[in-house]
Amino acid sequence: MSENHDEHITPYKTYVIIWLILMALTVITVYVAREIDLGSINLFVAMIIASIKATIVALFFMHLKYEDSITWVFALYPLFLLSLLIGLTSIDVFNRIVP
Amino acid sequence: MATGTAATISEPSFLEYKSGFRSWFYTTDHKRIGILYLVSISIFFIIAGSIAIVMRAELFTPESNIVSPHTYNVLFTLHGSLMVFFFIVPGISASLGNFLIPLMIGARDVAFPKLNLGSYWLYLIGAAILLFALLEPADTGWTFYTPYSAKTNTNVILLTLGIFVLGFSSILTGLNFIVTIHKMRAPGMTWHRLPLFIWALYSTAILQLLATPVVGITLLLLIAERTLGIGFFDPDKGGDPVLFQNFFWFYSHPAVYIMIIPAMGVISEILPVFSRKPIFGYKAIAYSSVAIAIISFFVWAHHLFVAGISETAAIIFSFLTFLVAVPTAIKVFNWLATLYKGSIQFHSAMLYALSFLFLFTVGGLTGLHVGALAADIHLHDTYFVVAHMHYVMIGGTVMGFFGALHFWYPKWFGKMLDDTLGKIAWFFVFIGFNVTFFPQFFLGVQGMPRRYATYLPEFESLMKLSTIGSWILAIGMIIMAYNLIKSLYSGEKAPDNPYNSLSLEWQTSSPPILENFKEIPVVTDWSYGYGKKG
Amino acid sequence: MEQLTADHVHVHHIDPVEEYEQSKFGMWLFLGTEILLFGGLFATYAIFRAKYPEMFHLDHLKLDWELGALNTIILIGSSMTMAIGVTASKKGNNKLLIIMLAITIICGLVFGFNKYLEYTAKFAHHIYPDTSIFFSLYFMMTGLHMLHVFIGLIVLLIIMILAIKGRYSASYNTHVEVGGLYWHLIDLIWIYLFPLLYLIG
Amino acid sequence: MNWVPEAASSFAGKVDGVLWFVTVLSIVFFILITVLLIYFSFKYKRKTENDYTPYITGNQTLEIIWTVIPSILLFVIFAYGLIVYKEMRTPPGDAVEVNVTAKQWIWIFKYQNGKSTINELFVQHNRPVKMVMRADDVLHSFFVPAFRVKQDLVPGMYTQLWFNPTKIGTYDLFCAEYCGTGHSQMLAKVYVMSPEAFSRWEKGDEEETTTFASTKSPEELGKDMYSKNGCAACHSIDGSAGVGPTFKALYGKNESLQDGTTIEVDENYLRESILIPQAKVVQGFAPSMPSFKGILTDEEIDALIAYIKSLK
Ligand code: HEA
Ligand code: HEA
Ligand code: HEC
Ligand code: CUA
Ligand SMILES: [Cu+2]
Repeated sequence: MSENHDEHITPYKTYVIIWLILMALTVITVYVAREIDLGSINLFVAMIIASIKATIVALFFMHLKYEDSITWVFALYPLFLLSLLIGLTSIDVFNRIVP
Repeated sequence: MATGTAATISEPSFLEYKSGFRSWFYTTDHKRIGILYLVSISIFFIIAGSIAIVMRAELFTPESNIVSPHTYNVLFTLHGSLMVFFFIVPGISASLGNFLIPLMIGARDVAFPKLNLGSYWLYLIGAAILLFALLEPADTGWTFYTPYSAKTNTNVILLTLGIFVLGFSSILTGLNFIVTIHKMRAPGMTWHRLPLFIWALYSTAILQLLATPVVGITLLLLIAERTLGIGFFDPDKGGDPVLFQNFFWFYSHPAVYIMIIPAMGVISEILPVFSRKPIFGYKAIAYSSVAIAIISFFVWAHHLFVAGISETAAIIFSFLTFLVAVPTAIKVFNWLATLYKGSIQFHSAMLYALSFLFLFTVGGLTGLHVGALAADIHLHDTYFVVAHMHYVMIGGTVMGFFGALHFWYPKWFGKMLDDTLGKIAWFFVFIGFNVTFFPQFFLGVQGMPRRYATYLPEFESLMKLSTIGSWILAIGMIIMAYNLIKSLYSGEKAPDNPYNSLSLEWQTSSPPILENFKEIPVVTDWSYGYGKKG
Repeated sequence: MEQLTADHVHVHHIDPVEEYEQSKFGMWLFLGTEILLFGGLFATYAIFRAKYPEMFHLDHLKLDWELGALNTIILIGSSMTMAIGVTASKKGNNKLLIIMLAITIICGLVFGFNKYLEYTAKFAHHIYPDTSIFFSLYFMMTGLHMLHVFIGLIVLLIIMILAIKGRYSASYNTHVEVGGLYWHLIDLIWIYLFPLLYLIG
Repeated sequence: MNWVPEAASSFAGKVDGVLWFVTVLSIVFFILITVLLIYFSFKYKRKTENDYTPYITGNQTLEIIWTVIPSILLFVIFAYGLIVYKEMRTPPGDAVEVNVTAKQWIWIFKYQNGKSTINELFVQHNRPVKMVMRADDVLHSFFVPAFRVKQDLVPGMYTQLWFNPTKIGTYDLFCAEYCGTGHSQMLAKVYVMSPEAFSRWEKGDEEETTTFASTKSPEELGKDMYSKNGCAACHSIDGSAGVGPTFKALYGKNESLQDGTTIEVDENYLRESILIPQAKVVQGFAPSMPSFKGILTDEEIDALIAYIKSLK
């Protein structure tokens, strides 16, 4: 990029803070899964935490926060398709009749 | 429209400026890459088409007498895989898209020229792998359903690996086109001035980018199933064979729109030029392409209505299937309305475009038969499906492709095609195609299953008719090939804009110069302003 | 290659700002493809986990979650150093960029080494990709991920060499940004793989 | 009109109704489009190079009309298809169960009274039957055009299908899912019998009376068995190798086996090959032949052997 381009530059400090948050979340997810063991909602909690982590990485490390809307569209649409693949396939697999 | 700069150009064209092997196989010029693709896919079309002629000959009689049943199975596997993965999916988008996108949006090249060359090389690598796969060719059908594909001792691995590599070629081409269309339009070329061909290829590119990886991983899992012994699709190991079908069609249904949307784009370009009228309902056609691209991801399991999927899933998918027919219907009616009060010229390209309307409608409407749950139970895996798919793929895509060849030929090669010969070839293709595939609808309804090397005598007369049709079709194709090759040498020199078209690609020389335009044009109007006063 | 660029005058026409924007957008598109490539495996995971919860539970206990956690820390750390490197490059601090790339690459190598240890331990216990659906998934997912780490390492290495040669500056750093995006995606996928395979099974 | 095959099940007529409905709708639209296409093409054919053409770019009302009307029609097709589908997928409670096993490339039917048949399905007129189906090796598909039924058989999973045969007669059963070399030979017959004939068959005296008490010679009987039991899918009688070795000139020949030994083909070997095929596997062939133990009676095997002996 060139001088006149108004690209956002994140200060180094932010990255370290983000890193600390990510580390904290990693500790939490390990702790929740191994020590508390919530049973059936384990998966749910773990996925929520992972998604928070992933969002943070995307927004700050990957600067998605500062990207234009079309980048957002192409970042989110694949996720939508993925949920569709999982969702609709599950509708098939778990509703089959057993004669 | 932009000001034409053509008259003043005296630079050598992209075909002439340099010659020799390296200047082609290391070129990053989108037009040359387009030609490389054109030649490659044509070769595969001829191979796969010739295989089809052998298959039809075998089916002339109920018994197997030309090839053994096993060989027949190999033949339709090769026919299907080559036609789909090597010809029709890369088809219009990689060959014509490469050539035309930068010309039509007023750019000097695609966004990533080196990546573009890389995609072509990947295509070649895929083709090379295929050659090895021919040593013991697979006999699974182009759908590679497990568990058969995991068990047969033919070479499934190499064929799927070749397709896997080809998949990445397709992904990277799509990526390149999306970026090009977003970022490289000439000044004044707003989204609503874009030619509809560009809208079509943009929609196609989305599908290429986001559907292809799923078939990639699916084929990779199949390869792992055969080599590492993993068992996602193997019931003996707790896997689920129908899961494979779900994954396969998650790509392969969108893939049928990868095949058809570019052809729809071609039609949207040819019709206005030869009716000298603006395209009717520009926005409706443009947005319906994008709508198809989005909805077509949601309908894959309509191929699985009798595969053992759950009823709930079958019902949802049948509903979504009908949803995707709506945008297509919109397009058909808009094209038809474009002809109204036009000044219609029966150029051979126009004949192909008109036959597209006619034949694709048949193909699309029979798609509704198989989309309806109760009817599909009867029709699935019969010749009805074979007829449906050839009507949309040949009657649709291939007609669009041939139309495009006849239409843009002067721009590609700087020579005019022999129009009379073109019309004669069209006549044979049109008649032959219908004679080959129309009887198959009846065969299917009567219950003739597909992928049958031998069949019951009661189907014999219709099968014979179909085979005879394939000969007429082949004659038409040979005449056409002759015309295309002959005109390269003896065709008249083409003017820059032989049809007085308004779109950008015609405003430069024929064939275009190396960097397309002397100066990047400034666009002031859309390219369909025919009949406009002043 | 020399002759190539000489042929194609237009290569020089491209404005660096445009090239930067295009490449970055292109990489985002490619990441979409990657997500769906892994998507097939995630979908497989979702379905078989729901189908065979006991198998997943018992089998996942055989994985070494401590090593997995260590690798998570390493990979997230490398993501941070990569991000710092990108910013450094944008600020024109080439030296910091090189240092950060070096740390990132070392982290990647350590990650790979740990995976190697993990795999050999599994093989020693006679656990192979065909042992069970869970381990099929484990090997396919981490294997494909490892392949991406490997490709990412090569990309970063090339970028580092070019950085040492002084190719990047505050006004030109397309490769760094784009390579960085790819590396973050590798991290992003691991963020999901770790809990799915090692923690909750 | 006989573009649809004979309708011989309770819902065949309803499926045809869907087919007809979609077809008529298609024809209407097809004619509409074709007529307009041809009419426009000739009416507005180019006359001079400078024909006047109006600058028409679209019409909102038309756009809405041809979005809404097809949408409604499409929904109607969907709903119609769905209603009939529901019926086709819901077996009545009193349906008789038949177990179907498909393997490369034969159909095996097991009835509730313990009987079992190969490549022949016997059902009673006007009595709903439910097929509980399973595949042994790869995918197959049970397809009887006359009943308008089709359902894949999937290894590792049970699928089902039902029908109520409404016409006495013999119908073709096809394997509609590609399953390898013998796919197009994986055919069977469905016999729909009157209640009397069916109960006679159930009691078991049917075959005695029809086949063995007949005047046919053992060779002729064997020939029937050969085509009826699916041997033809794998074994030719003209000398060409298929999935299995040819039967031509088989008897008396020295066959080399997988384990390197050779054996002279005699009656005992033939019998063993049919009952325990994996005991001695012929060189160059996969051990893929199904066992016919418990499926063929001794008389039938004798007849088959007599037939194989007759193929010189
Ligand atoms: C170019 C490729 C292409 C295209 C465009 C289509 C278009 C459609 N296809 Fe087709 N299809 C294939 C290629 C294609 N198909 C292939 C290759 C197979 C077989 C694969 C295999 O198994 O090997 C297949 C199989 C296939 C099946 C599975 C059949 C089976 O195996 O049992 C189904 C089922 O729903 C289906 C449906 C449709 C529908 C509803 C459309 C719709 O998009 C069609 C929409 C178009 C129209 C409807 C016509 C124009 C509209 C009007 C004139 C408006 C008025 C109409 C009304 C409202 C009535 N197709
Ligand atoms: C783009 C897709 C495409 C195209 C164009 C075609 C084209 C043709 N197909 Fe296609 N077909 C498929 C895709 C396609 N097919 C697929 C996906 C399947 C399913 C496979 C499966 O079940 O797995 C299938 C299956 C299929 C079957 C069913 C097989 C079975 O189920 O048993 C049949 C049977 O008739 C058939 C016939 C034909 C014929 C006669 C042509 C003709 O149109 C071919 C015409 C072409 C030529 C004749 C060659 C062209 C040129 C020349 C000869 C000129 C000479 C050259 C020079 C002088 C330079 N095809
Ligand atoms: C699924 C395919 C298949 C079917 C159906 C089948 N066979 Fe076979 N048969 C084979 C194969 C494969 C072999 C060779 C391997 C072996 O010996 O097991 C074989 C071998 C034989 C042999 C030994 C041949 C030799 O050359 O020594 C005889 C006899 C035989 N089959 C009889 C029959 C009869 C009788 C039937 C029908 C009632 C039948 N088979 C049905 C596949 C089949
Ligand atoms: Cu069994 Cu086809
Ligand atoms: Cu489809």
